[in-house]
Amino acid sequence: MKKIEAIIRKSRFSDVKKALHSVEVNFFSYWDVTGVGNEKVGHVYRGVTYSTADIQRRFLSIVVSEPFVEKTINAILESAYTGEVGDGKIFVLPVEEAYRIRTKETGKTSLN
Amino acid sequence: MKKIEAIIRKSRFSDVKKALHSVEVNFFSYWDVTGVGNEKVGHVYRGVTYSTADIQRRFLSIVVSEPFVEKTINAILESAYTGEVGDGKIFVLPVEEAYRIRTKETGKTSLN
Amino acid sequence: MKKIEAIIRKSRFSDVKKALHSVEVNFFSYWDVTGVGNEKVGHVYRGVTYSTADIQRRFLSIVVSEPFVEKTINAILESAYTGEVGDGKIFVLPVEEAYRIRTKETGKTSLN
Amino acid sequence: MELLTINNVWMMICTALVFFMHLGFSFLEIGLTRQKNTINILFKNFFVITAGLIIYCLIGFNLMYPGEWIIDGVLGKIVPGLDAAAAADLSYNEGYTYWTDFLFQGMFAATAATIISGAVAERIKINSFILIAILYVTIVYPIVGSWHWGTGFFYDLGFYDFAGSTLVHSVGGWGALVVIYFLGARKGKFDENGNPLAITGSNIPLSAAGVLILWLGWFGFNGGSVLSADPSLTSLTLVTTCLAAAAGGIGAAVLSRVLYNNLDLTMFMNGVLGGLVGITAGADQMLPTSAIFIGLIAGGIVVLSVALLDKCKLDDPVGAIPVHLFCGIWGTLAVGIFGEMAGFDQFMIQLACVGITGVFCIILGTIITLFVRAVAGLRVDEKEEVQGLDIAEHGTRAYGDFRVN
Amino acid sequence: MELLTINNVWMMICTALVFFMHLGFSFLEIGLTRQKNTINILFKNFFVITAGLIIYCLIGFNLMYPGEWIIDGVLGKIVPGLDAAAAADLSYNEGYTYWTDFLFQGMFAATAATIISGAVAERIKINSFILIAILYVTIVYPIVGSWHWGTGFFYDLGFYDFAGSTLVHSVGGWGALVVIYFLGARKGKFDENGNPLAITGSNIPLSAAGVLILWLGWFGFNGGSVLSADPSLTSLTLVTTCLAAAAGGIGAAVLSRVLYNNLDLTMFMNGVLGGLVGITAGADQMLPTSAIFIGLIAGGIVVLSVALLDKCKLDDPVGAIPVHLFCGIWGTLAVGIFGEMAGFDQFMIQLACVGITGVFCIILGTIITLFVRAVAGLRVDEKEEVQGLDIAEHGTRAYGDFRVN
Amino acid sequence: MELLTINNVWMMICTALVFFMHLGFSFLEIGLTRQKNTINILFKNFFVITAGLIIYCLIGFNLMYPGEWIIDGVLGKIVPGLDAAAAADLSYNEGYTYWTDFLFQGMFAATAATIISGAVAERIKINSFILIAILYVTIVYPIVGSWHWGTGFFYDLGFYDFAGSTLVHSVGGWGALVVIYFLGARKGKFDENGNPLAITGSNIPLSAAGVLILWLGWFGFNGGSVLSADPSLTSLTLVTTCLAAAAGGIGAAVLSRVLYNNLDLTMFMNGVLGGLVGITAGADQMLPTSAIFIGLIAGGIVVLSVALLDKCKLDDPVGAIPVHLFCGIWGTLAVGIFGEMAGFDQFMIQLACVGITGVFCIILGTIITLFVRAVAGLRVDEKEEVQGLDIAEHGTRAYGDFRVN
Ligand SMILES: Nc1ncnc2c1ncn2[C@@H]1O[C@H](COP(=O)(O)OP(=O)(O)O)[C@@H](O)[C@H]1O
Ligand SMILES: Nc1ncnc2c1ncn2[C@@H]1O[C@H](COP(=O)(O)OP(=O)(O)O)[C@@H](O)[C@H]1O
Ligand SMILES: Nc1ncnc2c1ncn2[C@@H]1O[C@H](COP(=O)(O)OP(=O)(O)O)[C@@H](O)[C@H]1O
Repeated sequence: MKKIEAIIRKSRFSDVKKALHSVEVNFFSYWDVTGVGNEKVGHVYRGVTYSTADIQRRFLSIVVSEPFVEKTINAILESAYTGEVGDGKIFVLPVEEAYRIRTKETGKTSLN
Repeated sequence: MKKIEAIIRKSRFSDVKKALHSVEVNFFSYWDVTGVGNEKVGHVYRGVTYSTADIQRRFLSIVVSEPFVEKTINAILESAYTGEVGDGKIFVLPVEEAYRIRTKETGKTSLN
Repeated sequence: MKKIEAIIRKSRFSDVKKALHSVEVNFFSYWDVTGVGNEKVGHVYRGVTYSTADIQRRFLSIVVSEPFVEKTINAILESAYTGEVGDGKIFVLPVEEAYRIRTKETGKTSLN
Repeated sequence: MELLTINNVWMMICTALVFFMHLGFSFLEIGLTRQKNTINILFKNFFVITAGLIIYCLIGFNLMYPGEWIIDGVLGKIVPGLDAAAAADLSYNEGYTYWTDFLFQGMFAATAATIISGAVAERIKINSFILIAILYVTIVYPIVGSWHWGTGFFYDLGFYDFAGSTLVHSVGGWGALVVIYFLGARKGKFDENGNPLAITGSNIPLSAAGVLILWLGWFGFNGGSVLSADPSLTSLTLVTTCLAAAAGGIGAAVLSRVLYNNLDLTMFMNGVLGGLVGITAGADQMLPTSAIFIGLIAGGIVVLSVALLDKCKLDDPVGAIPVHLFCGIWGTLAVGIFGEMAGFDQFMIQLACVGITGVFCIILGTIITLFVRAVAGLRVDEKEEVQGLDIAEHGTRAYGDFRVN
Repeated sequence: MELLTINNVWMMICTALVFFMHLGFSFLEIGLTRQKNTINILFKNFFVITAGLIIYCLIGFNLMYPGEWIIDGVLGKIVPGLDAAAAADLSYNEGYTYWTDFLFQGMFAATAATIISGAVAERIKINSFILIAILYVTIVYPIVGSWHWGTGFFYDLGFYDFAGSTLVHSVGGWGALVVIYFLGARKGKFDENGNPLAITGSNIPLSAAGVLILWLGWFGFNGGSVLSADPSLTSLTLVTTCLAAAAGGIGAAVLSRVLYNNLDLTMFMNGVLGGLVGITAGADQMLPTSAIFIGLIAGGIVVLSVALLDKCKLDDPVGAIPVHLFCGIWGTLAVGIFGEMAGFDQFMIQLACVGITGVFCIILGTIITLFVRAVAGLRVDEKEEVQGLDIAEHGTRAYGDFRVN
Repeated sequence: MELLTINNVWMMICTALVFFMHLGFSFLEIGLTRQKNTINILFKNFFVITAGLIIYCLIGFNLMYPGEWIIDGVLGKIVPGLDAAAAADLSYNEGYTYWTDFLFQGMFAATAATIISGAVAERIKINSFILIAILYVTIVYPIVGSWHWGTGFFYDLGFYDFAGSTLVHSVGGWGALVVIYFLGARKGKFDENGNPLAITGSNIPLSAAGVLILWLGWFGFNGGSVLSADPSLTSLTLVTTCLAAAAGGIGAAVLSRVLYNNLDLTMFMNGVLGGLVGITAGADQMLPTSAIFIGLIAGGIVVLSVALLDKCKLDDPVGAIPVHLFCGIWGTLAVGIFGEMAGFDQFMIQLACVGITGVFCIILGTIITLFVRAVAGLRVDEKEEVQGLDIAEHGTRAYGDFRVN
């Protein structure tokens, strides 16, 4: 099993979600994070103009079994893409075990 | 060392916390996430009834040394359980190293 | 590639950020979490005094390539340090793959 | 002299209360919309209040209360600015001074534009809104107003609209309807199949406060429309106003409980406003019981018309059209059904004038909207809409320290 | 005529201010409770205001100011509805018209129920609350009111309660006490060993605003209780009211600083309210210095009684009982200690009537509560309480866009 | 008698409105600052209102309206407490009773301290602020006030300040300037190179509400300064006040659009306040057009002086100094430029008194600040500042349930 961490634009989230569903990945958790990276945005407040690299992004945590890894990644790569700096990243981490609390079942059947 | 990620119902959090303390796991971090999965909840707003799979959940991140892994998982499996769809998941990931910033100590002694 | 998870005091964040930049780590994501650990803080509300171990902290997630691991960790160890209980922790996890959504490039070049 | 002083004090207080309604509208709107557009909505409201007042000072006031008519009873002659000489003369009116008159009416004027502002929230280009608001307040509102309050042809017809169910609320409501028709719905308000989705408000407590503030403001809106402090008229007006508001809320809450099996606070709130708009046309004509009836029905109208708009794929985030347009029409007609003026003839007159107002507002509203669309476009581009207008148009966030979805 | 007009203007303004207090109560309550129950609390408040007014129109007003008595001086004859004929007669009273009279009193009536609403927040079934509120406002409040303001037997005894420390605030406070006794504390308010825990408010700024709005409302609550615009009486009343409020806040802030070594804003806020309730019984009887004393003591009472309730395992999230019940009693007794009426006999009369009111409210409150518990139950089930009443009973959240704990 | 009653009713209403301004200030301040200091700011405001009123009752009132002078026209004799005997005499003034007089003035007094409270937010030690506020309200404000309103030497010079552009707003503004000079900027307001950084407000909607509430309050602040209900004077005053506010907002919005190419709501808001402060000195002297001019210029002054303060490394989180000091000066001078009193001599008198006030406030302000710094220190330590004053000084959070940055 792998854990796929995707950091995407909040504005792309609904499309990404659709894309994931279309590859039967209907199980994940997400939350908002602040990202620091190449992208910068400008702001103005009371006459002070400033630009910041701290941008609100959405962080998706998706644990999938091997067969799903690739299509999940591709789905995100497609749907989160705009081509402008700041589209975000995807990271893949190993997962050793998984449990479904409701049924106590373990392994990949517990994922969905 | 392992990292235990648990996604649970917010309403079970206080019990889970008690259970963890009872097995001497007094060290963890948690935050709120939105979960997508099997569970659906219904809402009504200004006459529009809709159901959503996006449900607020609590995400626990607990890094423990091997001897603690099993009892930690069991403690969560027990205390987070309601039997209804949406009880959540537990994932186990490998951790290669840990540091306590205050003392610079590393390894499992740094965990608590 | 490694994923460095750092849980630090919110009050140290700006210094940590500076320190990371000074070692060319300009790419990370962070969010706020509640931490449970040794530190306790006292509160008073409407005549009820209570102390809690649930403290707001900042969680940094930084994926770096091997050559960066050590200096990143050191930068955080230095800059997040106050010496008082509650300085926080750093954890290192393995990362198997990384993608930059904008360019589809993978591997360590995708990190920055 | 004493009497003028008393009356004028009452009118000034009512003016202050009507002014305060703008906070009510602002709270209502930002609470029922998403946080990412909050600053944009507030900016629009601040603009409407400030610019509205100045414009009304420069043109509107004289256009609405014409000394002379260009087209008799239909279009007044424009005499810009205020008339300090007339102001000096205290015999101007025994109920208030010239200055009070202007300010009271000026506070009303902005209301019409504010009604539009709520309905078009979260997707309109701010410059386009500003243009529309200015044109509407400068032209449509004072002209329609002149027909009745400026003793124009509505007045001669025997039309009755005590405080503006039609002249203020419907006029604003019609404008809102026209603009959102051309503007289109917010992204995410309807799914592929055109079924309405819920875009929940970001700060219901502020909306609730807005409703109570509006209710308070109505003490002045209706109470001041007596145009004097006459004890029985003013106090009767406040009683009918409050009872209708209360009944409107109850009516909407009960109906939405029945229809949707849900205790819906936002419907309750809109119901209160519906009741207030409903009683506005005849607040001085009704007995308490009639006021309660009018309110109950207004509350029902709100709930049903919210659903109706969804059916028509019209997106009105704050319920401005159910409240101001539909309940405004209802209230105007109710003058022919309940109270001292009730009667078939009166009803027909009310109906006729409601119709004429509708046609006029739709036509001019359409012209204005299409004109603005031509010169400036109406809608922000999708990227800005998704990102939120606060960042896109104002470069900052409304709730800077808070974690938001 | 002029005088009636002036007086009536003042009374209408005071009515508006008392109405506005409902926003104050709403803000106070939602700010001191958790966000997950915000809509539920607002719904309750909206219901109390709207239904309260209609009920008072249908029954309460006549029950409180009886033309005839069933039991002389104790229970008035019920004559439903308002009396338009009486309203027409301007000689009804030189201080106000019949309509103003009704509306002013009607705004008071809802207050008693609102006091209960605060204390039972976050755990009561909404239908049960609605039932309790209706019964309490329809029966208990007007009957007690009739004893004094309806010139019943309190009046004959020589009891003095200027604006309702006992008749409004204590009556509400007693009701609150009874209901929370049967209702029990919120989950998490006391630990296993019964030690109080802190359930911190979710939006202190709104609570603070609520307190200032209530203070403003008290200008009308006390100022209007003069029942005319008499210059010296009204202005003296406002002075004593404001000084007592100020002193109450200072008193509470200082005492909680001393006791808990903490600058506690919520105590400061409750102290202000305590001072206001405390001065209410004798606002027209006191000199500034006495008003300051009364306020200081009221502030102290608030701080101590908040702790007392914790000791008694009674859970009053917003401090309604310390403020309205305890300070209400204090204020009523203070009329016998300070000011023009001070004296042992007066003190005993005040004491007696406070006692009678308490016994009556406890008995009827208990009957009503047990009745409602029998027919509908009092408390939401634990799952709903943990989840929050907004989702459980209203299907939506108060702060939709915000990340919450 | 009737006339006194009317006048007094108006004055009491204005008093209530001025009181309500304190909610406006509170909202404005907590909205433009960070959530971690919210409770601290509210605590300060509550303290200023409550203590301010009590102090003014004990000392200030008599110091400001001296029966006798110690230094003729400069320093009045202190006679503590209020004078119930004088209060009894209704011939005290035909515009209001003694009690009304005290309360109206008392509400003004606290304002000066509140202005300081905004500028020093987020970094001052609360005890030190309390000390400064008490001393400033007890000494500086009433003494300067006595020079003009107490018929002191400003009055003899022919100085004109209708409602306090100088006597209230500038006095507060000067105090604010002095204190922040010694206090220093908030951590993070300026970078290493001294360039200003943006510390964005945490709750702009509350700030916007604050501005509208302050505008409402100004109906009483200026309207009440007529000191009677004179129909033409009061209503003219309200018209000029509202037009100046509107113009101020427009002026600031347009200028910041031009300078920064941004539709800046907070500038719009400050502009409205600037317009209000600007018209305050001559609200009863101006024609509508002059009022609009004065407002427009005030709006421009706000935008420019916000930038100026940044240049000077002075940190004024809420824009108190641009609004109250600079626009206060502008408004005072404007009396010599526009309106009935316009003229070179008048202008020089206005200028002179502005200067004298400035010198006096700076000197006493410095003495007070340095004294307080010596005995208690001014600034919280860095750790507390970073953590936020709510936790550090009050042990709790303002928005307990919310996730914050
Ligand atoms: N090494 C990293 N570790 C964690 N998060 C990262 C890392 N690099 C980028 N991110 C996240 O991805 C977001 C987008 O990256 P950015 O460099 O701005 O654009 P791009 O990926 O197009 O170069 C950043 O805001 C940050 O949240
Ligand atoms: N594969 C996954 N990766 C990450 N989070 C998951 C995954 N599967 C489930 N979750 C989280 O667990 C929560 C509960 O899962 P759900 O399917 O709703 O109920 P159950 O686990 O009882 O089948 C989801 O809301 C989601 O937050
Ligand atoms: N084993 C752990 N897993 C996850 N987070 C931890 C763990 N131990 C500590 N933390 C985080 O680190 C923070 C600081 O730890 P704490 O024990 O309070 O201080 P110290 O690290 O100085 O002993 C905690 O609040 C918690 O957020």
